[in-house]
Amino acid sequence: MTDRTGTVVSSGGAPPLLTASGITKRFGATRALSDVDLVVAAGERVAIMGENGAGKSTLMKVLAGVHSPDAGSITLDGAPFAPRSPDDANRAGVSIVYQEPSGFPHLSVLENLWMGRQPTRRGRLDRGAMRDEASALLDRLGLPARLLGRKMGDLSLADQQQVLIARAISMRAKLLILDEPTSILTATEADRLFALVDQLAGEGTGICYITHRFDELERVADRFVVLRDGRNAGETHEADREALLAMMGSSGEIEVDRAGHLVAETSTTEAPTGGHGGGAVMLEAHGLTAHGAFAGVDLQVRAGWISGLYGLVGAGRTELAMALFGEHRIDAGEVTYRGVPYRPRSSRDALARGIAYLPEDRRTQGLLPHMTVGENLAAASLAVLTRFGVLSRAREAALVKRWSDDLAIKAQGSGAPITSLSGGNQQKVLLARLVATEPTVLMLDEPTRGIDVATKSEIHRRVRELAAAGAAVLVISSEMAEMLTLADDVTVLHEGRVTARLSGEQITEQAILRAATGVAA
Amino acid sequence: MSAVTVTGPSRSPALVALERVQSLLLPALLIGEVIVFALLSSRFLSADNLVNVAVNAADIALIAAGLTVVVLMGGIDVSTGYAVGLISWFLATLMSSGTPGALTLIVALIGGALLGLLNGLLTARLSIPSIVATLGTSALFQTALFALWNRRDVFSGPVLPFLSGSERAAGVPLMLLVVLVVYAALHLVLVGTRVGRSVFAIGSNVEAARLAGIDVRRVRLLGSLVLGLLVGLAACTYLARVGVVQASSGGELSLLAIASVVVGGTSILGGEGSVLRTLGGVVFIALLENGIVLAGVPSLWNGLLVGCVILLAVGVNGAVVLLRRRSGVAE
Amino acid sequence: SGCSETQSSTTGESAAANDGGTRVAFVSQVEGIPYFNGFDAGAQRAAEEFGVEYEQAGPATVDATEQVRILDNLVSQGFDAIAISPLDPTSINSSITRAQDDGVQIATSDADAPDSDRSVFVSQASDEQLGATVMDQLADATGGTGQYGIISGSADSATFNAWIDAAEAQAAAEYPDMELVGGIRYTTDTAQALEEAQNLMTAYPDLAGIIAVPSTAVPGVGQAVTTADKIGTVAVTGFGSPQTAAPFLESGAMTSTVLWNVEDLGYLTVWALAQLVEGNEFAAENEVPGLDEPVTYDEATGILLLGEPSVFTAENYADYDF
Amino acid sequence: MSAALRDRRVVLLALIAVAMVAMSLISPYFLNTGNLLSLLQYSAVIGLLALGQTLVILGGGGGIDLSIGSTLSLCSVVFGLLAVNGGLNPWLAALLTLVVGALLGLVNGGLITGLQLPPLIVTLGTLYLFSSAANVLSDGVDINGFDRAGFSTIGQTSIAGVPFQVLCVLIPAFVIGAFVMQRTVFGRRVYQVGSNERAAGLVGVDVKRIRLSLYVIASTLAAVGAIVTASWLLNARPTAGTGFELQAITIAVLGGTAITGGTGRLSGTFLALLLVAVLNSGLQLAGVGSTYQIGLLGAVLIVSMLVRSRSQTAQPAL
Ligand SMILES: Nc1ncnc2c1ncn2[C@@H]1O[C@H](COP(=O)(O)OP(=O)(O)OP(=O)(O)O)[C@@H](O)[C@H]1O
Ligand SMILES: Nc1ncnc2c1ncn2[C@@H]1O[C@H](COP(=O)(O)OP(=O)(O)OP(=O)(O)O)[C@@H](O)[C@H]1O
Ligand SMILES: [Mg+2]
Ligand SMILES: [Mg+2]
Repeated sequence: MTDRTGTVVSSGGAPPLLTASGITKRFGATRALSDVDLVVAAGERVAIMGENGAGKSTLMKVLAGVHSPDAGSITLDGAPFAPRSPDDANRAGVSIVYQEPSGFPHLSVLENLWMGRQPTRRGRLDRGAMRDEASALLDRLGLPARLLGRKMGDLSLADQQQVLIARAISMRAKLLILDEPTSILTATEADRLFALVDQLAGEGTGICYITHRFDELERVADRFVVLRDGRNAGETHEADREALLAMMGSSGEIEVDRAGHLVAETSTTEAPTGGHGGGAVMLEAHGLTAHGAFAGVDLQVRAGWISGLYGLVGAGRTELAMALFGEHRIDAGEVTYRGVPYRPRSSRDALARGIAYLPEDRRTQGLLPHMTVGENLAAASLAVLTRFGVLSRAREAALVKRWSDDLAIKAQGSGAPITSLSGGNQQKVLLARLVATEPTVLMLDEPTRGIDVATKSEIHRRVRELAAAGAAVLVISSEMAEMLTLADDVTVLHEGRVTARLSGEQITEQAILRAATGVAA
Repeated sequence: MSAVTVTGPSRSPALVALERVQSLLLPALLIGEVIVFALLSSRFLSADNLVNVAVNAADIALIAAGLTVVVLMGGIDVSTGYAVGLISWFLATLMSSGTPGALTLIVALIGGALLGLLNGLLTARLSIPSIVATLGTSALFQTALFALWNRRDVFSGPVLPFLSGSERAAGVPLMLLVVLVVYAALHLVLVGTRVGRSVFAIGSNVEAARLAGIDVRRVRLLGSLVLGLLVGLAACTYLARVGVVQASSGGELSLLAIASVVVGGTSILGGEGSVLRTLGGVVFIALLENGIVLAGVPSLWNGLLVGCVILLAVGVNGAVVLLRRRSGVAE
Repeated sequence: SGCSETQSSTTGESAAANDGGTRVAFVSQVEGIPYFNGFDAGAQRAAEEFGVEYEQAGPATVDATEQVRILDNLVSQGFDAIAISPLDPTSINSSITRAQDDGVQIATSDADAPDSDRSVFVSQASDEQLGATVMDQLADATGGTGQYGIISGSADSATFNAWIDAAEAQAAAEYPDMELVGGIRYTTDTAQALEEAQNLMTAYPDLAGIIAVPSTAVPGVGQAVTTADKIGTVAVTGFGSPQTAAPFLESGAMTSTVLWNVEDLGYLTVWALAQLVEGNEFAAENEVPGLDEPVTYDEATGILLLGEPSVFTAENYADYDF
Repeated sequence: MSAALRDRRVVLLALIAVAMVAMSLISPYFLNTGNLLSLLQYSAVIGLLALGQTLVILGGGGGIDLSIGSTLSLCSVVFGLLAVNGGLNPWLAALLTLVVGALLGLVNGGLITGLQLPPLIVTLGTLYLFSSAANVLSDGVDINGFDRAGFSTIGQTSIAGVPFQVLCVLIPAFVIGAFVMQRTVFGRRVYQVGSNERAAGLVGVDVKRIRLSLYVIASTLAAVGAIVTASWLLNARPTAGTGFELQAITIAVLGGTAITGGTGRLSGTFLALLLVAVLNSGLQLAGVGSTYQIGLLGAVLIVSMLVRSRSQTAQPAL
């Protein structure tokens, strides 16, 4: 492990391709990047690591001209580099595959590959050239040329992702940024990508590679740069998991040595629930299948118990939880609630039964952005606040006060717009929204994604208390540390199938990761 | 799993059938329409009648062509009708004061461009939702026309002979050729140039378009400009056809132009469609309005048929999208 | 209509009006057609002549509700007498009653509301005469035989419907060889009238004539006949003001247009309003200073009749500025 | 709710005050007509439509009802046919008209939520459909000859100087509407759906049903408007609502309703209605023609949007 420094000289000893120093970027109240440095040499493969929300994507978007930094400077090939648009950056030789899919669903694959930079001849698109080069590109990724005529929106997400990768590669950039490119690719597809990355690096292209998958680290990177809470947290040339996890770990509370940690945790706060298998089975799934998402899943959620559901992004965890919540199609299998057959039909049904779900994407699935803190908090509890359809303001105020105090939400009154809160407090409001319905089953999908350390541990504490008070909790997380601290048992999904069911001493990082990457399966 | 398998979700037979219906709907309706009207009236297919229909539909066709560009980017414009009226007033006034036709045509284009840029400024630059902005400018154009008109109908001949229905080559009005040239040019630009493809990209996914380095605002502004120019041209053909400008001239064109675009099958949400489909929509509506008169249907039934066709066209579209979503094809 | 150029004068004068001068007003059917400009011109002339103040207003589009609003508004402005040309014969009635109760004299002019409490209807010419005259004109041009079409305005205009009924009655009585084809075509604007006319000519290639009823349809039909190269083959007549029809009378696309002297109608209306304010009764026959012919009054129906319809042709249209 | 919205209503109030002062300076009759309240008489019908339009837009998802004027026309004709040609008691006819209005809303809402079609296009289609149906049913002519006694109460009487249709229809509609929107579960659900339909779905809201009911409410209000018009003018016309759709949208947006949904209040719409009424009345008194009033409204709309888009961060253009 090297200390954080702005002057790391890369392996080759050549002058660096790219130097970014002192990069700072704020989004309103959130500080996504603070004084971050990054150096990439030509032909070097650098992995950017860090937990969700650490600022990886933001840093890459700064390099790619999407965001302009609030402070800091960048040089590319020794010359100052301040791209004002993605187009600028492209021209200068930086290309990127974004984490979020950014294709054009209505247009053909061919067009998606070339949009914004189509070759022209006398003002007209040179389709022949476009097609020739595109076929060659697809070939490098092992995709058939007939894909070119298909509509992007008709492809699977993995294929869409590969198209976007092909697009980035085709720019023959000096610096190629890949932001979690393999999260939805199969092993074969990923392998082909790695080979391509090697080849490009061999030709002198600098690579920035973001991933959460430890198993591919050695394969893709020469150097590992870790971000934590928007700052440099260190870097290393060794793909040493323990060391990397230690750098990434956002708080001292999380120990890498899970066994010892768990003992400490369970012996104190979780004593009442842990260790004895929990109470009655509240929600149970048998052979649950939704084509294209998950298949043959068995799952139990028990009172007074925290079940973990782990998997890599795209494993189908969200769909599974949504299905139990009545918001995703179920093709086969059974669900029982308190031992009685239950056919989840809608979120309304589920909520009425006491099954609550915290969605993974706060912004698009949780927040009601035009409404106040109070209105957001009470959103799922309206039924108990009304008589003949009329809201009781007094009872609403009481409910809002009770739960915002309970979760220590920091806001300028319950009448403040929800958008005026920090991300962490917004997340607390959403959690309070669920807790206020006094549910018997709580499904939390990425409950602490992208929020600060202090809030994270507060939420963890509160979740344990809820379980201790008798709630059946299901926690979905992509964060290993969160699994290790919170879960009493862990179910691991890989490509929609359960690959491991772990409890007690079986819950080790290795076991989880192996199952999640399909090695154990 | 082999990487070579393209993992597109399978399509249900119902979806495949419906998609075919969707793509064939307009041609089928057109053919059906022609057959029905031809049976009901022997004059329907006469050259004279078809020429009339073409000449009368020229202004709608020109507006709808430009509107398609705006709609493809997810916008809308409800001010085109009064814009035509307003420009026509200037044209008629210039013509009756003896200004040469060529100069007047330039004024028409400049006038149209200015009005288009005004809308573009409000929507693309100042980020006012296009329906609201153009509602506002429509009211302004209407009032401006009224004020200028100032109690005097202005009569005028055609701006240039080739922009009127009377000038013909081999029986085909030159005006029709102008319209076809506009459509062909616009089609080629939309399909075959970078900026044309950007229009589709913006309508399909604005954010991705921005990330792909497309100057979204500029393309939007350009779209409004193109619409404006075509509105200017439409004012010329409108004037040539009607011959007089009155206080509320042109107002009726706005909704008809939108209807033509929609019946043609361009998605109001942007990203999908083409000017050629719009041309189909224009022809369909023009023939419908003509045919029902020839067939002796009372004129009050006009709107009923237009309304039904719009609903049928979007209904089929909607059913396809719905089935697609149900069978899990990513949108 | 309340347009810019009258505006300054009326607002200037309205202050003076509080000093006791007589103020009268007229509510037209719609702003923005030359017809009511002619009315305004005559009315202004009369206002000068008889020492009253005159103002004219009308809705932006053909909208009965808006007319009610404008009438009520004028009443609350303290006008002494107001004339209105109602778009439909009933919707204005309660406003008229209320105004009369408030002591404001209300007349109808140009179009009537027969069941209302209006004091008098200043009629340009009877609907029967107008309809019959236009039919006579058409028959004259076509030799009394052949197919003809009628292009009207909005279907719910009572005045147009009355003229059309009268024209059809005249045809039935006098010209049995004339045949109405295509039904009555309702249109909203000039461009649509043009299309309807073209379509009529296409559907009925032997068409001998067209009657264009509203003044918006007149230029449309004239234009259609011109472009179809049917000047002389298809006779066009209608109820357009002479200036609206001018280019077509000139080119022969229209044989004639039937109306009345709108300026005189405006003139007479102001005179009648002045009489109402003074409290004068109308005689069976009235000499109106400034009008050539005496004006008849029918006590039973309360109709003051300007006279016979006028027929405008290529020879005389230039004498009229409306 | 948000500071910008509070601003909007304050801005409207200020504008109304300025307009009142200006109008009373321009025309000596503006204030001494004695019954400023009767200003609203002409706006009662358009107010009902603007109320419905506000609700539809608030519900988000591109919600808009272009057919609202045609709905009024069709309801007007239905009422006329029932009451005059059918000889029904006008009150019974009114009741049936409300049902027809609701059904027309069901057509719009059903196509929009059921087939997930864009509201702009569906209601453009029904704009043609309904108004043409009104013409066909009535043969294009207006229907009159209503039983004057009793039924004309709605449109023709006033209580303490306030027209009945304002005091007993318009104001109650807004008061009830505001109560529903601010104090009931339904109202809260509408805001939730308009603010973020995905999030609303996940807190147990039946998004489609809420939106469907908004279209039904808007159309039913248009039917009320048709009845008020019929009682007031004692005739029923197939063109009774022509052109009202754009006015209703203008007033709703002017009142601070974001066209993208989720933001806006009925009190804002009411103030916008008031402003438009004051402007129209004042300008009419000053002898400014109706067409100029339309233009002024357009200008006010654009300027108010400019102020808005400045105060808000990058609102997406549609
Ligand atoms: N456009 C934006 N507006 C506001 N906040 C943002 C924006 N983009 C990122 N953020 C915030 O900045 C922080 C860093 O986000 P970023 O996406 O860079 O994290 P990340 O390390 O890429 O996480 P992940 O592993 O989940 O992709 C987060 O708190 C995020 O919420
Ligand atoms: N059919 C689909 N259309 C669009 N996006 C999809 C689809 N299926 C999955 N996704 C997106 O892909 C990502 C991963 O899918 P999924 O929700 O199945 O996995 P997951 O195990 O819940 O992973 P995570 O919760 O970490 O995203 C999610 O962000 C989801 O929104
Ligand atoms: Mg990221
Ligand atoms: Mg997920």
